[in-house]
Amino acid sequence: MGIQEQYRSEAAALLSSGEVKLIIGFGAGSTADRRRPLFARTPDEAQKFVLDAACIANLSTYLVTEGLLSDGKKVAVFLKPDGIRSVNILISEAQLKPEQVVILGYAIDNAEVTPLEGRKISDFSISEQIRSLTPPPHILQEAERIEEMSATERFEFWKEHFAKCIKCYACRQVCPMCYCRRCIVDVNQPQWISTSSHTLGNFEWNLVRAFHLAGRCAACGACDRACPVNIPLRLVNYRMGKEVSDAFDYCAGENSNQKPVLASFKQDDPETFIL
Amino acid sequence: MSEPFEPKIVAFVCTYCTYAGADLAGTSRLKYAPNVRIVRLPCTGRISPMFILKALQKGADTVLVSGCHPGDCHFTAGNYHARRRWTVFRALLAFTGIPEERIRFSWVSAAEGAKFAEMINDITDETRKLGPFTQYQELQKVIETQSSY
Amino acid sequence: MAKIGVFVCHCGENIASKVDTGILVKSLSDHPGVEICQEYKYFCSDPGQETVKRAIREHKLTGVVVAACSPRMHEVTFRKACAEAGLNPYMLELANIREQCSWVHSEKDQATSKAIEITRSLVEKVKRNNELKPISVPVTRRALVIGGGIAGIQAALDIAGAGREVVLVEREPSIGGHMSQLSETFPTLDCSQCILTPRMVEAIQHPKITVMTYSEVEEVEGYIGNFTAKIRKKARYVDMDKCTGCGDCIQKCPVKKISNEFELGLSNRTAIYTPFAQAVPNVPVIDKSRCTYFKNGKCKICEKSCQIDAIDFEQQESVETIEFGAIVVATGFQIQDTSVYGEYGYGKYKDVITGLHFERLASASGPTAGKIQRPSDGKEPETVVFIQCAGSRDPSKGVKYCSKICCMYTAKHAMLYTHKHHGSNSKIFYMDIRAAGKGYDEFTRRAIEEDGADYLRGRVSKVFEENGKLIVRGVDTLLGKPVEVKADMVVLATAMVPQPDAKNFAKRIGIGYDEYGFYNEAHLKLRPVETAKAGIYLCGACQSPKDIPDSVSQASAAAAKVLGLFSREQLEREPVVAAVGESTCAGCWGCVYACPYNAIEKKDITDRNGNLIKQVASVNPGLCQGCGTCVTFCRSNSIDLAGFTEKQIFAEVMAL
Amino acid sequence: MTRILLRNKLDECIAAWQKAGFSVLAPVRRHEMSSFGEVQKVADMALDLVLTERTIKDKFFPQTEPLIKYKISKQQIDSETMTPPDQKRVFFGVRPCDASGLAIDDPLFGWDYKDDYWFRRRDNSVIVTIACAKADDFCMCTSVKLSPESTKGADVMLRPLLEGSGWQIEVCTERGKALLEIVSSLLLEGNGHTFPLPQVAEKFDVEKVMEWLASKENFESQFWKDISLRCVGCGSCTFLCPTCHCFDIQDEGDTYQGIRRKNWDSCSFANFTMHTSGHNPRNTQSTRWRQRIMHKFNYYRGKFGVNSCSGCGRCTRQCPVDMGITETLQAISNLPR
Repeated sequence: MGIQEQYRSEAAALLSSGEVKLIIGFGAGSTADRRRPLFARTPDEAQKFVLDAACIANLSTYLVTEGLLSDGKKVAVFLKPDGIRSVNILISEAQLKPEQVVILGYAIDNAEVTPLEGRKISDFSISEQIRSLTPPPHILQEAERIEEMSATERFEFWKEHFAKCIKCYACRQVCPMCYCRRCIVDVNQPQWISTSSHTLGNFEWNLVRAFHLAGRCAACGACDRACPVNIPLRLVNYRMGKEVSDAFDYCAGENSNQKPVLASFKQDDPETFIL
Repeated sequence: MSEPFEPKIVAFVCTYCTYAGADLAGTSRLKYAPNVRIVRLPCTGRISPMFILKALQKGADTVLVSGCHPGDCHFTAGNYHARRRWTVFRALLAFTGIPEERIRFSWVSAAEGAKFAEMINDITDETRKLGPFTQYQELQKVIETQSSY
Repeated sequence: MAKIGVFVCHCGENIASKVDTGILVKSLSDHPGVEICQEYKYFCSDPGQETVKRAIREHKLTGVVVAACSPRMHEVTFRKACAEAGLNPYMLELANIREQCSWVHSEKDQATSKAIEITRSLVEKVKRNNELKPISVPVTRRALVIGGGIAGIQAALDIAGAGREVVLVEREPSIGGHMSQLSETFPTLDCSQCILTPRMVEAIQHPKITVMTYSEVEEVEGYIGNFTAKIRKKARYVDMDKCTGCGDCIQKCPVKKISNEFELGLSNRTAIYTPFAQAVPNVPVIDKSRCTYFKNGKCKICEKSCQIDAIDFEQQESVETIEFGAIVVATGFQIQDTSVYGEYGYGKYKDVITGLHFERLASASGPTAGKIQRPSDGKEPETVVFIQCAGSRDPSKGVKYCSKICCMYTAKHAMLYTHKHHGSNSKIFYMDIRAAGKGYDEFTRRAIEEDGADYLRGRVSKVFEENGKLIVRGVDTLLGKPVEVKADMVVLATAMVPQPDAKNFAKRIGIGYDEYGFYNEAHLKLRPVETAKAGIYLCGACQSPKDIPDSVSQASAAAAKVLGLFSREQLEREPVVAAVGESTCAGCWGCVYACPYNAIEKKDITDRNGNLIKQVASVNPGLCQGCGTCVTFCRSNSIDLAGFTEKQIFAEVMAL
Repeated sequence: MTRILLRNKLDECIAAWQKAGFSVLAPVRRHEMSSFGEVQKVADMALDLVLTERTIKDKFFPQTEPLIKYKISKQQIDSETMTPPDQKRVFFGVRPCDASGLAIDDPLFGWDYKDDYWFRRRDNSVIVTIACAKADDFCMCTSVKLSPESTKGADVMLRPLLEGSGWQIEVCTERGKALLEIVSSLLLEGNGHTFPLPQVAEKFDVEKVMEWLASKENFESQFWKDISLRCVGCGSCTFLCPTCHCFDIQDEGDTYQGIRRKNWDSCSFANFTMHTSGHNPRNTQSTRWRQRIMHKFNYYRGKFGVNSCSGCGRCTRQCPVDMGITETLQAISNLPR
């Protein structure tokens, strides 16, 4: 039995036993190479689940849908290690209760899908794995290329990219960590971030989002894929992750009881730049 | 020729240390460059990255953020939190091409009036050399021409 | 619509000489929302304040900006003036155009345009100020005094004398502190024990004072009026209620050769001991590390010798949690370890001692019953050399500061020595004599003129032994010649330093300290006994080196502060506190972690049937100190800080 | 006799148009994004794309547009109205769906008040459409009764020649005719074999959809909840749509001056209908998605007699969760009657 069939039947069993009220997984998309999020509430619907190497989205973002878990019932979700990492962060930020999340874990290695052992979040120890995680070479190379630029060149690089931004907020909406009931960009008293999508307003928005994700990003790449104007958001997020790791030895989502990196400190934190 | 460039420096400081240090520079009648505008906050912990961005938008050529030395925070830990935020925010600004010399951080205690005066002079001189930070301020103008097209 | 009044102060010539106040007034008069803009020579003067008040009433002002000195100077003055004129005192901002403008800039036009910008941006801020009301918090009218030396005892007595409860905590087995080690005291030569012991007894017998000796303050939580302290009572192994202090156990204890800390090793004590004869309480403790029973499980001679069964080997240490409204820190000092001065031979030669040793030798209750004898051979020294500033005022090896008491006690030592041993010879190496204080200079003169103390101005380079004599080699800078003195004993006037654990303790209770570890007062001149943490006060040598009169007066001052606080059941606090916007709070608890005061709690939001909808952060205004760290953390901008709101700061920046 | 524009004459055409005061915009791919941008020569163009990621709507109704500049003083507020420059423009290589989008939006910007910002640009622009030679899985013009060679909104329609050497010209409007006059000497007379049109399957029956939407009982149908479950509520479909036109007016400035701007807004956003009171009449994503569909295929038609969709398929093509108009309308037309 292939992994897809195995997971379909497990999903069906979870639903028919009443253990979970809903399963969030993948279904066939509008074209042959697309997969789309699929919500199953009955064992029959679970037969539509697809699980293959095209299932790359981080479905944990749906777990923070307002009201979804307020009845205390359980929800199962198909997650790759980056999704599990997101769930760890969400639990440590009190947005999820671990007992309400059943994980149907899988990993994709070289277009091969393999199952991950475990159902509860505590079953997955991903700390070592994500600490040793290196981003794909193209991201590393691109980030390196940017670091080597002069400040002016870097500024021009980002100016061109941020100029494209149309403030559709797809990056925010697909991000599991963007669970705020009200985003800072929607605060108009005072209007810290210009509403207008001129380059300045776009700069402000993208900088603030990157800052708000610093030490919280699970590196799932959802924002980057979602961006309809192809801003390389992966690069900023990668750089922020590297910073908290280098400066504070912090790796977001290692486990589900971390203190937020920017709400804690050590007296001997590095401070090379302070006069 | 246009007028010589006078840098605009906006400083966000905590009231217990750096603001008091600036006061001490005053009571000691130390002279320093008149280019700095001080915004007083209770603690460095209160200084949000947003303030820095808005100051840049308003034409600051350099932004200074300053507070109590580690261990000396009136609120015991505000400056430790601030230090982490600055570390991250500074890395972000650097990565997006906002030069590190444009955003300065310092610890200035209530007793360091001389350090404050000296630092303002240094920053003013260095900013004068860097020139105006029009790159950022002009981001608004760019779109005016784009969009009116 | 905002109606802002702007008042430009000349501060005599202080501002007006560098800022063109006429231009400033004209510019601000044209600023949107400014109803009236006036200038005056001294707005802080009575007529000046009257002008402000009149303008508030006549123009129905909604906000006031006084362009004058630092808010740290006159914010309170003008807040009061606003309140008197019927305007909420928090509708005021001070534009600092003196300390941060006129005093620091030389070019008038630059200073003027800076003053205009500073003032305008504060006009924009004040437009967005909110009316704030002081926060009332209840006050627990019980004081904690930490440290049972003379300062702590005095503070406790003064507070208790006014009818308020006090808990006096001392970590040693007896109260008394360093003063109990002294022989006589300058400048009156009162016997130290004679004047201290009655105070000690008064303290332990006072119905309002609970003395907790052999106890340490572990942790302090809370805030002014509402502290909670955890106090660890170490096990004494002697029942304090039963013990009569007869001393039989001490007599019988077989472990007799323990170096006596109180006597600085000049004599020995037993494993069960009281630190000194006049100890208060007069109840011995068992030194667990040295007691044969605790080491080998056998002995218990003390238990057998005690006729009232006061010995209790099973006693456990305990932690008491007590609520207080105020705390007085009187943790005292230590003397510096003089072994850094190898050249003086301390530690190498037995007869090189510290001033404190000398006190013990001179003390009638000391190991020699008041006879000055050499520790090495018990002989009376003929010549004693006193070396002042053996640590103080020495940035290279010792401490930078002056320890303040050494000039006086050295003179006293020379004097006592002459009184006890006629025909003796005391030589004092000094840098200069600092004898400011009532009767102090007269005292040192007496030492020189009547008691023959020989003062040599200069430093000692070396002390070494030769033929049973201590050779003190130094220089007499007045004569400009090297000198060598053959001495029988050398007394070092060592520096006073903070307690070794002073910094850690400060962190635990949340007060500040200087580079040495002496505790920081809120203002050196104007608030010398308050700390920056409201409700915690200082007295004695934990703040800086002090003599007895200074320690005692500071103790009384701290007591007065405590009593002032205790004069009301409710305390009014600055309303600069944070508040959470519950509708947008996502309950991530980042602010809870970030808050240095644990002032943020989790609050349930329920529907009208009591079902939990969500949990949000909620600030306890009694605990919040108003730092604003939580505001900056909050990603959804759901917390704001009164007095420094996001809107206010935004407006301030956007007006620059 | 029709005329032909040869690819190797296009550079000269561009130069001629520029000389006549036009700037020339065409599909370009810059900074990892395709859109319409100014070009100097044919080599700058990306004519092979099925569609640019951004629409030409942006060039008529930009994402943010300054309306008024103002200065605040104590006595008064001085304001100055800002208008776009009267720059003449040629849009070369527009796809029929994008050109149709402009025509669909024209009545909206002109029915009660003629929006100067839109029409000043419209009147100064000449749209040169190129019929599609290829389509992708998301194209759906035929479903909304348009086609890969629709001339709606076009001033000139070009059909690619089979051998790739150029295009056969169809003049659609007087404005188009005038544009070609400028380059008439560069055009050939003749008839070529044009590239066959791509097959774009009809994905739904728009008549059936409109009928279902018009029925009041369907407004509260469970259908809306089910179909919009995975919508994350971003605005990418609306902002990439050639016909979506919602906007918001915002003042941006400091204490002393500022600019009043017209900014894109999206019915997908939770805040779109948020009242000051805190009440939000469309407080779930399903009601927002319903609004989008209803607006396009019911309300707009009721007011202007045309559906507000030109079938470009960008909403699905760019959706981060693979939603879009096609899926919804397909589902509606497949509902059992």
